Amino acid sequence: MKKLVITSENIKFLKKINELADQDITLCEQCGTCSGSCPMVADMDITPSQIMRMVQLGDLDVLNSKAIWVCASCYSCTVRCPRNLDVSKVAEALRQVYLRKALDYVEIKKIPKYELVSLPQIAIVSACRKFTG
Amino acid sequence: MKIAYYPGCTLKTTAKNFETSAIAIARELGIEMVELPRWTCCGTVFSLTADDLIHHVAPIRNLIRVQEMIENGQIEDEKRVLTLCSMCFNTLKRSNLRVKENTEDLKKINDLMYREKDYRAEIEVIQLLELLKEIGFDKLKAKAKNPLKNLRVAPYYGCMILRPIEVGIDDPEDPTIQKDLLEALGAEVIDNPYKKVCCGSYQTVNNKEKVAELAYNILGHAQQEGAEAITTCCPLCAFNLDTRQKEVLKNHPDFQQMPVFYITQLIAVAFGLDNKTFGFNQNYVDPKPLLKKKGLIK
Amino acid sequence: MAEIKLIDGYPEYMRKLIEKVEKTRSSRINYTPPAMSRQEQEEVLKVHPDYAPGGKRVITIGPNKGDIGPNEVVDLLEAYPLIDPGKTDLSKIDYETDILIIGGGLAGTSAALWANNSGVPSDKILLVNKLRHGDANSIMAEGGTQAADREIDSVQRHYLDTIGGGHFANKPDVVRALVEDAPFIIKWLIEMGAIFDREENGELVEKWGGGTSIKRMHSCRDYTGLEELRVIRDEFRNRQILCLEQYPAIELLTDDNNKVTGAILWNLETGEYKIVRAKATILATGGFGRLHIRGFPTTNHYGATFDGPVLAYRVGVKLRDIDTVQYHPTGAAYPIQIVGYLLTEKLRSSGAQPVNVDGEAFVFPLEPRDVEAASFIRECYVRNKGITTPTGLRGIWLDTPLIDIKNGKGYLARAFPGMTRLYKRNGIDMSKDPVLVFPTLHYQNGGVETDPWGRTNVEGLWVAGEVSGGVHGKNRLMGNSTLDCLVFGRRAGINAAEYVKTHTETGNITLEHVKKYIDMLNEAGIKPERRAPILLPDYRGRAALARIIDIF
Amino acid sequence: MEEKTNIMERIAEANRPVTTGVDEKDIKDWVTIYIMGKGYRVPADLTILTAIEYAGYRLLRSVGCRQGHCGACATIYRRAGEYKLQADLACQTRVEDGMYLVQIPFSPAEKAIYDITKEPYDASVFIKYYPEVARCVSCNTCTKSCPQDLEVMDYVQSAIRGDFEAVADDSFDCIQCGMCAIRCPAEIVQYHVAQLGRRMYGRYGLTMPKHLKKRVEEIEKGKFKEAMDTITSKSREELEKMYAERQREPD
Repeated sequence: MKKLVITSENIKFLKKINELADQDITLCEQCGTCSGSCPMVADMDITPSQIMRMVQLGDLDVLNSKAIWVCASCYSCTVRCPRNLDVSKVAEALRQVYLRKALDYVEIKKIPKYELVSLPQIAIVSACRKFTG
Repeated sequence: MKIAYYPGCTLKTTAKNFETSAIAIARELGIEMVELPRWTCCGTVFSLTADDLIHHVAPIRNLIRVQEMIENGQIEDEKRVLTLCSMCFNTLKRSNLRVKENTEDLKKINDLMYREKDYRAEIEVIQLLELLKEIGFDKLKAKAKNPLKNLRVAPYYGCMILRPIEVGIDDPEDPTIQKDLLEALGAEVIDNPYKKVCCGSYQTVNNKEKVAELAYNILGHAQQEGAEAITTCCPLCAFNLDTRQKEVLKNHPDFQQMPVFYITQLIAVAFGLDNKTFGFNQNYVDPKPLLKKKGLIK
Repeated sequence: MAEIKLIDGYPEYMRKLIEKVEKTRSSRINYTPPAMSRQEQEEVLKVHPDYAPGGKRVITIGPNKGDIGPNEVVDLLEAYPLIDPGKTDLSKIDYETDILIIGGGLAGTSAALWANNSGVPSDKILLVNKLRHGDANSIMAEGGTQAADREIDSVQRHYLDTIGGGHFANKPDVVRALVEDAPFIIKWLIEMGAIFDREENGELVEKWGGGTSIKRMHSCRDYTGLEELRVIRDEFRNRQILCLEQYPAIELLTDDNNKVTGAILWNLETGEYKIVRAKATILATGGFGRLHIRGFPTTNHYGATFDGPVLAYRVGVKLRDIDTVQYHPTGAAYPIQIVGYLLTEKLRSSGAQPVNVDGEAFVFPLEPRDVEAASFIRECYVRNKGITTPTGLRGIWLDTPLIDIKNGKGYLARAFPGMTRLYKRNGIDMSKDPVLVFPTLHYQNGGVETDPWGRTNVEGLWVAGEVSGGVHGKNRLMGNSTLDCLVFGRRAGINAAEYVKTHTETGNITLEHVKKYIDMLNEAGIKPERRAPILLPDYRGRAALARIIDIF
Repeated sequence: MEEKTNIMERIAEANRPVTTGVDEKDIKDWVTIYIMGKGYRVPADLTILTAIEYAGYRLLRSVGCRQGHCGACATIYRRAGEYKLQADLACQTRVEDGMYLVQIPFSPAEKAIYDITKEPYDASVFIKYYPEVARCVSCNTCTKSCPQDLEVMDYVQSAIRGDFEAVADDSFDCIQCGMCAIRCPAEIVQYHVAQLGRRMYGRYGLTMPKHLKKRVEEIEKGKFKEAMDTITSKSREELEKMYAERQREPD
């Protein structure tokens, strides 16, 4: 396990995510309900509660996690959090930090044309919203 | 009664059968769905970050269209807009709630859209199931000339009509609205423990294998409980559960394909409406053999 | 910032004059002045700028020595080249191609497509443009494209209308090609996805054109040229044919047998020249409106400066019918910022009437263009029944409100969105008020002589479109210009493609013809004060020009 | 004879400001505009384009047909005292006092490559070639920046849902100046999307007119060959006679 020294940068990052997600993430007590409710957790490198923990610590490494992109914003965690926190908003805030650098997580132009024509608009539009900057 | 109707993009293409069947059953119930003029894509997903207003412009712009329809006397229901698609419903309703609760946001959005009339935040967004419940499932039962006898159906709710709580139309942990409706129509309703587990949504674009796996769980559990078909009211759930059965079959060769209905398609069958209103040709897994077997269609 | 007070776009005194038009309007709805007889036509043509004395002179050198042409045209034929042939390095070839096409309007673009259709690979065709691809008079064509496709119409009827409109001076073989290919061209455009105006039943809308005996005009709102060009340019880009922009050709190249073997291009922005060697060269450079012949304003594109014939003349091609110029009768005459703007003939074929200062309909609205234009000039400057603008221009009214009266409210805005938009920007609602018009320089009737396949008398050189002469005789009909471009662009493309299949050797490149031409100029005693092609007109303010120091 | 020469001279003189450039002595009203930040005093009734020329610029880009058809002269500007950024065609817009402007000479954009003859007439074609249309946020910036006053956002929305007719109709007057694409926050190239839509609609959405098809076949089969052989061999006199006698179709 790596040693974490909390710096002003970490605090700034926590503050930023708190603001973007409109949450007080420090309220999370790491009960794990979100991770238990998440239908995508099996595909995540870190669990939703780990995401919350990393943000609490202002750990910027959370931005490199696959988990924030696997989240499908299904709000299963949202309705169950005993602290009334919205983990889906935290995940979105983290995605936005990345996308707002004008980066794309999914390059839609590189999706093969036969795939594009087979998908309903609703899928493409939401993927654009969630994965392109 | 005339009510403003927001279709959403997919209902004009791959989910046209959802729209056609919904319009037909609504007409049967005395409701005329009047499509919004110049509606735009709602964005499909509600923007979750606090500072991001631009993505609420589309939902609000559509609600301004509803406001205009009311002003022009085009509709009789003077405060609501009807949606079918769960995602449109969720996005429109949440954006609406946000500007209702936050006048500062509303003002900023109105400023940004200076070429539109200001939105007054008086409209309400509803989903078709809510409207049907309001009309009364007993009324639907009375219309069901062709009850769905012996049809074992497992309703699938997905996420967007249940969560988060402030937009949900039913109990997020144990929804029954589809069950009540289908029972009224004479179907044998099967409870599926996966009825409110996410289908993977837009991950279908970049991670279709995962979505196929989720679909396999949802469909498989329904089958285990004895279901012969699934109902939904979301074109993306429908795509993931229906069309992705192709991928499911690839990974699980002994998987038995099963039809996925828009709830409105089954209502139209129960009402004994014209075949043309069903739009079964757009379903990936053909539901006709099942319905024929049950004597529900010819 | 004092400005004249305008009421709905017009100053008060013009408003008063409009009242006279309004007063007589109801009596004119069902009245059209009769068409002129031959004699009457000949009489009025005396005030046409082509026939009024003083505008032309004899060409003293080259293949057309002894012919006459407008002064502005002869000036450019009798001008020295931009390059010094002795000092131009031809040793490095920048582009080696099968077919070089100079000019990317309808003619050049369709030539490229049909050369490609005929088997020339897309990387063996090079289309060069002086400005952007599509910067051309083609894109401005509003009214339509003629084609005798109706059951009751025939190609020979189209032929007769064209020859008559051209005062029987047209070259018969090329007119035949024009009219016989016309329906095919419309069909091809539709297959490419062009959207022509349709009737309710899906059939094509067919409208009148001036000088035609039957309705055969096919339009795309009032953006016909734009739509046609957009479509074939998109197709061109899909084929990934090579294309250079902002690269005018400034001289052709020839081999030892005076066969055209390419061209010298000039990067408009950096000033660097480039050498293209080609087995076949198609000239599609358009017309000469920006020469402002006889001081007339023009409907033409910024780049319509007669470059093509200037270059071609130096290699020895023959020009024809260069003495006549088409003035479109209805150019905008007010307000000043849109003077010269084309108001399509389709306005008149849809019911708008020319009316003088007293509110009288004084001429049949659909005379051939030269006759119609001359009658406007006569009304303004001989009979003094024109309307004078605040800046001193004269014009006559075009009573556009009649269009909605005759075709139903809203028709004008739907059928003429471009023009409606233009006037709206200037505060004028042309469905409510008439607009002021005066003839404007519109089209180069003549040009490089060609056969039905676009071939010139010089081997290796084809022409297509406005740069060519013969098909329109002395006067072009509406709807025959876009057609000309598409028919002969296609034919030149096909023919050049066939040529390069059998002529696989590439010739050497020289500027011998330019040297000889300079000798001819010297012999004729022409002083080296004029240089051509001019490439672009110069509208810089005189005050600024007077103080320019050329340092870079 | 002299009178007729005189008429031509009078016409040329009256048109001089539009054919050879504006002379100071013709001008009564003046305004100041800022071209890329530099102030110039120019005649008040010029367009942006002619004012730039008046100021001494010789235009090699951002100029084309000069009549609003080609889209070369897209210009963005702010009026004095306004925060809104305007977009217009330089050739179609009058100068205003205090205007700050710059021309946009080029719109960098990638056009999709397709073969229209092989493309199925399917709503998904827009997303197939321009998936970025799905990024539209309905902000309407494109519509606000369209010098042709088109409902650009509406046709982009129609493209998302594959409504060919609406795309074709709403975009028909597009001159492809690129202003929409330059300003779009979703980075869509609206005018290319529209071009695809119009061509698809023109080819597949409309029917091939029957009489046109028939006429092309007739010509190919030589139906008019004889008539054309005859008429093309006529003398000028014969043609003149035929022309004078030709019947005009009733209105």
